[in-house]
Amino acid sequence: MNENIYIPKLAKIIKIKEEVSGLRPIKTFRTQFVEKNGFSHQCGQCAMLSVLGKGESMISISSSPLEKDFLQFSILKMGRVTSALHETEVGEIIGIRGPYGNNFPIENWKGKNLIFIGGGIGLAPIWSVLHTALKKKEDYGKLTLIYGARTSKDLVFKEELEKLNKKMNVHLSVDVEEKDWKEYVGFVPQNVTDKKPSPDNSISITCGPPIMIKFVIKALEELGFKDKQIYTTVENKMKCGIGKCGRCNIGKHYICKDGPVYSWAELKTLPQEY
Amino acid sequence: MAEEFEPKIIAFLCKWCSSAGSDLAGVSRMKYPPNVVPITVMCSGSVSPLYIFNAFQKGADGVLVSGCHPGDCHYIKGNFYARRRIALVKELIEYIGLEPQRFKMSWVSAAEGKKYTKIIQDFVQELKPLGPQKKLRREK
Amino acid sequence: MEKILTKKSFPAWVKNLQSYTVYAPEKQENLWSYEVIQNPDKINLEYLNTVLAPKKITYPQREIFLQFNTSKEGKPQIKEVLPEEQPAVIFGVRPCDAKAITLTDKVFGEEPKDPYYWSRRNQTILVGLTCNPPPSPNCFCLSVGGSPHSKEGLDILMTDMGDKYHIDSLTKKGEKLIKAAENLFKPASPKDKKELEKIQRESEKKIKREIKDIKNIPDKLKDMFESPFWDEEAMSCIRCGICTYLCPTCYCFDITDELTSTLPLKGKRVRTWDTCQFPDFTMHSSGHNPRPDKASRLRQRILHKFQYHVENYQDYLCTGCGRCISLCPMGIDIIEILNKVRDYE
Amino acid sequence: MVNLEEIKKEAKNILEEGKVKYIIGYAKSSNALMAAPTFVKKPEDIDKLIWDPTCFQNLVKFLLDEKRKKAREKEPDIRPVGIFVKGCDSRAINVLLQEKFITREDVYIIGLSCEDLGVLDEKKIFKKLKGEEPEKIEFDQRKNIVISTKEKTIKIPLKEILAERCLECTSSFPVISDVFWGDRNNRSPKEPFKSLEQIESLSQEKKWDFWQQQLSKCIRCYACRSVCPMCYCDECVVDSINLAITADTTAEEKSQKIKWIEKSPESSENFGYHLVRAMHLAGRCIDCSECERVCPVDIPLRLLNKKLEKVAKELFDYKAGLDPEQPSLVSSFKDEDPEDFIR
Repeated sequence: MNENIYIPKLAKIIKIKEEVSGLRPIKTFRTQFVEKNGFSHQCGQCAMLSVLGKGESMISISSSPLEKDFLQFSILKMGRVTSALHETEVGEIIGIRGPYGNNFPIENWKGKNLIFIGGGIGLAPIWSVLHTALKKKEDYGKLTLIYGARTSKDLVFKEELEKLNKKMNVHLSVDVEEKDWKEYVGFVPQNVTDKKPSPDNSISITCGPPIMIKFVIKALEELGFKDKQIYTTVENKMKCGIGKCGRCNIGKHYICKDGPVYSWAELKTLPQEY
Repeated sequence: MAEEFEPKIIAFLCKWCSSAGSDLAGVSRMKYPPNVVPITVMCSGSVSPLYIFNAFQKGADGVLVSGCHPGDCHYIKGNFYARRRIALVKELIEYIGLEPQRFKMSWVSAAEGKKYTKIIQDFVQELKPLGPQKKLRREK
Repeated sequence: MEKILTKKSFPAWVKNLQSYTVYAPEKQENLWSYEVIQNPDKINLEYLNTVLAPKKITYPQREIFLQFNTSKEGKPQIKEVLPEEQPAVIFGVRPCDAKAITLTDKVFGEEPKDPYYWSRRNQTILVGLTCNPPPSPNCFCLSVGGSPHSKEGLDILMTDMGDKYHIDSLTKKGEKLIKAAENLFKPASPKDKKELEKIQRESEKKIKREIKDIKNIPDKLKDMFESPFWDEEAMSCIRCGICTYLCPTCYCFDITDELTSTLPLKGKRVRTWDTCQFPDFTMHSSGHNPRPDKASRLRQRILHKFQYHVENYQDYLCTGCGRCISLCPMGIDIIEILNKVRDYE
Repeated sequence: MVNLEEIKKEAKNILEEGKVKYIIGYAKSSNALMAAPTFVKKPEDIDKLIWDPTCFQNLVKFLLDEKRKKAREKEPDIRPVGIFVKGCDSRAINVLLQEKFITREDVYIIGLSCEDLGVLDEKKIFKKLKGEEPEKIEFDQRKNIVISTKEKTIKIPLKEILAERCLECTSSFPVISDVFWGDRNNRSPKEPFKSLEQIESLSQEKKWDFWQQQLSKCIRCYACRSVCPMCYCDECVVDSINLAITADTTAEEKSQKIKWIEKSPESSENFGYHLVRAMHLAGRCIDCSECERVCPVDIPLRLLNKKLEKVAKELFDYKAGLDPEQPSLVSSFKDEDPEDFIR
């Protein structure tokens, strides 16, 4: 018999790391399936996490598919389910179903320079593809990360970002000036304009709040990036994850199965309703 | 023989009078049936009809709202508002066919531990013959 | 296989279907509704449109997905709850409502398949009835590729021929129903067939309302996404769920957890119908809403039915039953909207 | 007599003078028995306007949209909106004024008296037509309705097919208006709460059976809430998300929102919804009975609200919507309020 797509698989939380505290806290969770019925995923895909009694929430998988031992999710505390997730402790069991959605076409990007552009929690989906590229560094050209958040306290994966500096170009930014901040001050799109990544043989991957994405795309276009060189992710409220419940659509596309990854060339053709 | 039915009562007690009254009943070791789940609220006037309906939905066999005597409200007028609102709830409950005996209101002061025990005793006795409240209860 | 069944023998046929749960339209106070039939003698097939389409049987408004609880050791446990397998027959299905079921079949049949939907659907036999006269003044099935005697999605099509029914068995499921009381049926004669054709032709003429030039509508809509047209049309909408909940083709749903106890944790995850007309349908938990007003929600309803679904499944997500028109409290009329779309410049 | 031509003239004037932003009125719809709301912006469109007993809708509901729209706009047009109101609708305006949801300057009230009539009850007509579909209707002298179906033409005295609420209406003319047509004769129906009697006379168990059967039909389309001019809360107990969320609402606040009533259309949840709604309308419902009219599954919702109207009248001598200055039913009290039910 086919397996029931709506039944989550049980997974144990094996590690929790507090990335950002304060009013908009972010935590990173590592999970392992309790039984050997787990799934493997592709870069950019999502999974439906459930806290029984609270409901389900679609979260992008931030670990690399090459990492076979666990799945990792970085989650901003936002509503009912994510709040419940933030209250869990190591050892607790949650439900996971998936993986959902399409993925970054990294196979087609071999030999190209990759420019990752992220804002806030938007680094989570990037993290998966970034680490995959790092692990197979020989397959790709130059790797660059342009990442920013409101303040330095809101940056996720801080320790890893420091280590990353040795392996690739990392350009960080914060929105407003603060003490001891030596890197760029300003919004992410401005940082993109400032760092002038070259469009030659390059692919850019942008994730973050919709307003940031909009202006980053503008900045990239000004730098000479073609629509097909610009990739981004879209999010919407989701319930089923398989294109049936009818709420996450943009035009004829259901983001949960036809998205969340889009090239700007594609996204442009859809109604601007997200 | 089947076990005797023990009704479950949700009691919304105002913090200043009725809740203190129930405490007094407790510390004075007055005997009253253990059927009550007391919920302390700031004022009988703060009991939304939603709480009452929801208590029935969650399986209460009886609901009691109890506040300070008229004139004694800590917030001056709260129990007067409650009196009006509860009258409306009571009429509505009766109108849709729920047994009116399942819903009560009382004035119990901090000194009236005895009155409180009596109210509960009588309420339990009144509820027993009605059996479990299933009309508004959610399916399990 | 074409047969003839006298009206007098109809109850006897139904009585032979004891192994099935039998549904048929039943008048409750003033409204028609598909209900489980206890007494086959009382089935009345001269009914007007039911308020709810038979989708309420094949795709009920509430479906329990799973039950959960925490074990003594505090471990969560999940138990899948599939609907009980109960073969069912629905009599008096209007061809538009049957067509609608084929549309939801496609959505829930696309991989990955929806197990809850199919465990009901596989067990359901649809016995249709030719609409002569049409059951509602707002019927417009002819405009969306249907007809009052369409066979699509049906296992049997019955046609009222005065004192008898013409019975057209269309599938194996249908054959099985007839075999349950084979001796009641007579083969249809050439004369019967001729009469049937006449009735069917007439039934089409009785459909009064139509969407004009519907073939151009999907393309036309594509260019109207940003149009102020939607603000105008949505002015009188009050954002209730009537048009979508009563629609035989609308299938959108929500999944929520319902608790029966917090300590220990116990509850169930359920699916319920949902509708694009409610503001919280698309609202993110951040408060951002991609469809923030009733204009964008009306646009979604129309575009889903006449553009997006056509692009994804090559068919309109509308079968012309007219319920959304007849029951809209504010008189919003999808035919008028689409005819205005046609003429919109 | 209400003269439609005079109303149109007034409508034209106020639009031309720019006195109102637009006028909410009634126009013909594709259903012969029901008018549809219309929004007239240009003086040349006034001929769409109609006024007859098919004008069911309580247009006051649309003032909520107007208010929300204004709140979103940076430089909103602050001119009033012209609106057609019947007697019951005008009481709705009074309640909104009383609750300070709108101000008097927000509306230009075009008051229309129902005089000795009211609006039709579609269901009563359908019963008379015995399944035939009306194709054309005409009104004959405000006495009869002449309905043409494919088969025949029938004449029905209007009094036989008026909505229940109109038969029990005590003030069939607007109690607040800027311009007014028709008479101001108070009606005094002998039994203003007659429709309640049947249920009130039932035994406890029969009452329950009745309401259980009725409310189990509910499909939670929320048409009753959507059509009600008094249901203007940004946050409703039945919504899955608090619609009053802003960017500043914390995750804590959102996750602590209590789910009082589940989405499932189960008996218990349906009772939860309808009882809360009835309570929330106590002392506010002005008996336009739109909730009952729009209910697709024919739940007699008016009988719930009417009951509390009666209780408010009998216990507290309170009537909704007659005076925008009076305190609301549940935020006021009198020393002599009954308390014989309290121990």
